[in-house]
Amino acid sequence: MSQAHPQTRPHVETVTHAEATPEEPQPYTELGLADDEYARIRSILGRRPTEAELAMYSVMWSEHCSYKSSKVHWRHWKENTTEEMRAKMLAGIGENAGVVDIGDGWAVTFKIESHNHPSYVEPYQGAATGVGGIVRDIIAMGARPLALLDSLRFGAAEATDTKRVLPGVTAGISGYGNCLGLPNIGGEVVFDTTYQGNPLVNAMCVGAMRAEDLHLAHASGTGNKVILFGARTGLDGIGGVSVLASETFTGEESGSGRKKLPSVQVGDPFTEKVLIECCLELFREELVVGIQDLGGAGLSCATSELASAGDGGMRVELDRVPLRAEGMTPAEVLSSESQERMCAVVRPEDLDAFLRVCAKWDVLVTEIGEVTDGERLEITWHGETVVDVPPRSLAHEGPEYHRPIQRPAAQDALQADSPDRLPRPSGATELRETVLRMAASPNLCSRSWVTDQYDRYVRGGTVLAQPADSGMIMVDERTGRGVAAATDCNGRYVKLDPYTGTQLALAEAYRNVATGGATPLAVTNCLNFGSAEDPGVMWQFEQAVRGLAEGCAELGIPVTGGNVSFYNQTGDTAVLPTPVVGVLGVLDDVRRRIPTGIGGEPGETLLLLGETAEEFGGSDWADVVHGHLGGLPPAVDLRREKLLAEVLIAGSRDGMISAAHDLSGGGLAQTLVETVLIGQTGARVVLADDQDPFVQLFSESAGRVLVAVPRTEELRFTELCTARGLPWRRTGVVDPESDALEIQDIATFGLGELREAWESTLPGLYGA
Amino acid sequence: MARVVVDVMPKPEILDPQGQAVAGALPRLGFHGVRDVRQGKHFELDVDDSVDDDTLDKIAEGFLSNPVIEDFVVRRVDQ
Amino acid sequence: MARVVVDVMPKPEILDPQGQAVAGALPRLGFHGVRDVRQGKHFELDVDDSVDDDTLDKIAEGFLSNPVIEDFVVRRVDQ
Amino acid sequence: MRIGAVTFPGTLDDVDTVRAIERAGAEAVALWHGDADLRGVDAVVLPGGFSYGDYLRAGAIARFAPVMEPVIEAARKGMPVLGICNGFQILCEAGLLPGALVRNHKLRFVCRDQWLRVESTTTAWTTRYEPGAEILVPVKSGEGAYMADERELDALEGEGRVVFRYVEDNPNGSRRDIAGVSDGSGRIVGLMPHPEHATDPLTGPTDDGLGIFLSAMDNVKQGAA
Ligand SMILES: Nc1ncnc2c1ncn2[C@@H]1O[C@H](COP(=O)(O)OP(=O)(O)O)[C@@H](O)[C@H]1O
Ligand SMILES: [Mg+2]
Repeated sequence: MSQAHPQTRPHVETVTHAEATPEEPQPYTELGLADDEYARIRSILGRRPTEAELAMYSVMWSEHCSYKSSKVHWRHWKENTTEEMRAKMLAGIGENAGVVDIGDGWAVTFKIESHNHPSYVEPYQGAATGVGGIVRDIIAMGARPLALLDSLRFGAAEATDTKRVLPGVTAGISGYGNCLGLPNIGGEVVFDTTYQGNPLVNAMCVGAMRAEDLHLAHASGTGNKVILFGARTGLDGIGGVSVLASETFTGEESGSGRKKLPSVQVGDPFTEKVLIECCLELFREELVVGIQDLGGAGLSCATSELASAGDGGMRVELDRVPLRAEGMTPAEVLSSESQERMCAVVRPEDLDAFLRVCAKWDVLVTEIGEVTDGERLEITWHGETVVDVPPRSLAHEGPEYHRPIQRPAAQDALQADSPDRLPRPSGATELRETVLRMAASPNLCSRSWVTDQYDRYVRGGTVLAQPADSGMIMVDERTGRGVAAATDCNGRYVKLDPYTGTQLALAEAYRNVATGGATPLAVTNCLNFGSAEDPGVMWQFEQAVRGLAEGCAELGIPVTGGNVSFYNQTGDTAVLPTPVVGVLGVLDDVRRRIPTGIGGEPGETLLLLGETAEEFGGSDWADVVHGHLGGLPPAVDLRREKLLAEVLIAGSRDGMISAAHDLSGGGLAQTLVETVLIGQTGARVVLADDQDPFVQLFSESAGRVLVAVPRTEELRFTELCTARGLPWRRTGVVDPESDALEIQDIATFGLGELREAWESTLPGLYGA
Repeated sequence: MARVVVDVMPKPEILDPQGQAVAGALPRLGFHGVRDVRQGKHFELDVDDSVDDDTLDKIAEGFLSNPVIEDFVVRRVDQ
Repeated sequence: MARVVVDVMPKPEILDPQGQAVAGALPRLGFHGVRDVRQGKHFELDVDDSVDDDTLDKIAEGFLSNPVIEDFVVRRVDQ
Repeated sequence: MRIGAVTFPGTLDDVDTVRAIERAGAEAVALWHGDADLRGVDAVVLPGGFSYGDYLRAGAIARFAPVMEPVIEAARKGMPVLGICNGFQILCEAGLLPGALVRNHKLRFVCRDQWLRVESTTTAWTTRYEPGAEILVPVKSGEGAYMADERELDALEGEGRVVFRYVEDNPNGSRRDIAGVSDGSGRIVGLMPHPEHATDPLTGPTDDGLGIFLSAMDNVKQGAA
């Protein structure tokens, strides 16, 4: 069999050659660049780009890396961040991840990022490498990664493709995250038909460091060395850039051969685990001036961002990069998204020590260049210059679009289609059936099928994890200081009203953090939307950003970073607008956390904090029972959320609350079901006699939490609520002797019956 | 009844961490001269004679492997 | 340089949940007539010509497989 | 009293093991996979995790690490050795314990709180428990199904070497619900569940796991006396 072998050193195009051949046509359209973008590159360079430069601009100016459709909306963050909010922020938007001061000299960094499309194409590896990527972002801040969360969206639960995607995604997160030794402390699993073909996989990582150890991605200091370490660079994840290779190969490889390079990568969690430990030791030994992870856009991104954040230029000898494949071109090396790599800037006198640490951890390390006193990023390939560009033009001066924005014509009709007309259960029997049916519905049932695949114990610092409103981990073992985190978003609410819906996502994540007893501190977000070229989608987007920014201002907590994913759309069908909000909170002593399950104290009273109005727009009841989406989402009152949080935090500090669980999807009924099941303890509940029981049980009014207080604390706690002006109502008692949930005059449910309803759904769909 | 073997391997340009781990460990165990190792999956299927090659290809391509990252080979073997 | 293939399979008396899962899923995907599936590992090694069969057996038995639960077959193939 | 905890590349539960040893009141000694000796410890724990990524088979690569030579030698001379999860897998791969651990029957990693029955209270690691005691500790593994042939299983049962058994629900398809076994001397014990994660009710389901570490301390003290 004769097989053409690629040349080991393919022809490469130098800057000199590009200068000499200004008219040569270039495949910029195939690389996703518009005519005017290509023209701009030519004007920046004063000549046509080389293949390698074209590859760099095309990836760096892609939607994914440049945020070209969303950047103009960032002003909302800025305009809504006060000095006071900024005060606790050690690093914010623009860095790899936001960093906040949590007291006692500790800084915590956290960020959420999407890996949606790869997870559809290859669920296991797509999700796994999504985890790998976000963890490297956290390391690049100089922090030790502490915990993971994952926010997931899938098509209809029973759809055939969901049965492929969900188990694969879950196994990928489990396989990678568990192998890294990071406890998974929370997240979401949500089903909706709009996510069919466009699942969302958003991974969040939280890390901690001493405040003085913060490492920002800077390449300062002429003569400092640029070091690449971690895995070898291969042809995986090159995607579109492989069109550039077609002309440089002979024989069979030319033309079609290289075009089908997979844009999916395979993760190597073991290499990443070792890389984490290696980086932490490098930080401890103070051997790093600047550091950057290699994620999207690979070396193109790392070198241009490091260089443009520093005060000089950078020279890189690209042929030194250790490769995994033969015959790679400079364009391919620069664009490869091979995983588990980092890039560091190191003082020459520290180089030996740096290499020694890498050797200890058996991490491959290569000096690939140095910081110069010029202003250019210059990349050579076997001695010839293939890239010579101003680094800021790649990293920070990409195109910015003011995409057309138009409130969809159908929005009015959608909002007018109120759920009030839907038939409601009448009588005790129908209410009883509805409680069980809701508890078993895919969006409300137990997530154990997913979360039991995640290690929540490793590192021994987890004090709250699923099932809980927020995850909580210890940061300082000596003092017990810890952080809590939650992610939330109800895309149905956002669809009905993007501004309010996004504030509801913020309110829920904020409330979930406070329900554990932690003080909310800062916000990250992952904005998953349809096509940026659809004016209706851009309207949703703009409303969402404004809603989040203004909501954060009202709560007094800053947005420290985030991520945008557009084009989650098949044909004309966009996903539900899904701005996932992550909130981080702090607790000075995690021993005072509030658990989710009742029954921890001998005698407990159940109190419902907040007020219940008749609010069913976008509710789980309308969705499960009627397949209906219309009307307006619940009202949001952030001042009330803040008050509620203050009361919960005070209750936790003074030991007045023995358990708490917030009310969200499915309303009070769902919260009661979960509270008794998690606590494995029965309860007797009495509804108010001045409001329709159906409304009391299933309305999704925001700003509500069910708390259990020891009988001895009841008076003190209710007086506190009254004094602060927080509405509360005595709703029932915990009954440790009983194994039933009794809702007086309506129904009694055995815990076994509830457990069966709540726990059987996902195993029934995806395997017992 | 026929015995069919399907071998599924990571595509050449795709990272194969398992194979690399094996290759890296061999010299430490005192085995030298192994230049490269790739690890994949090996399936042995017992199929009715009615199952044709086309169906086997579909099973291998659509289910036993993910063509985005893996190649496969199907062969019938004598028992 | 020689290409060596090592196939490692669960022993017949050992439960093979992976193979069973595949066998169980095929009818649901509309593929009928597959009576049994077993899943193992497939290794491809590139070895120097100096590496003899005895060494290959040692690698396969002492490292690539666990004799408590697995059987293996080593074969040299033409490239 | 010094108890060693070995870190291989990819070991994850070493910090927790060290914490558990210290909670039990012993001095924890960190051992590294490349170490040539055991730094004078009285007992040694191989903690859980994914040594070498668990690539190939769990424990298959780690068992060849340099530190395993002194571990094996010390074990042969009677030093108490405990393998937890990945450590158990390494001990089986190294031939210090019989049998093997394979993929969970449901093919999924499982992390949950699990009831175990202590079947043998005569090993170096279980004397603190009442015979038949039931304890609640986390199990978290993907390749945790214990396998051995029938003859071996019968022998283990006959010699009282099944140390822990899953009760209520077998999480991984282990033969005869076996969660942990010992060698013939009762000084080498391996188990899949994680007693080190059940040493403080704040961060684990219970503190039922502490008895494992306390047992080893009693045992070493008696040996010295
Ligand atoms: N994909 C996931 N990964 C990790 N934990 C999850 C995931 N999905 C849900 N959880 C956890 O399961 C529990 C129940 O989830 P959910 O009902 O969505 O919580 P809530 O309504 O309070 O936000 C929470 O502890 C949540 O963090
Ligand atoms: Mg909640």
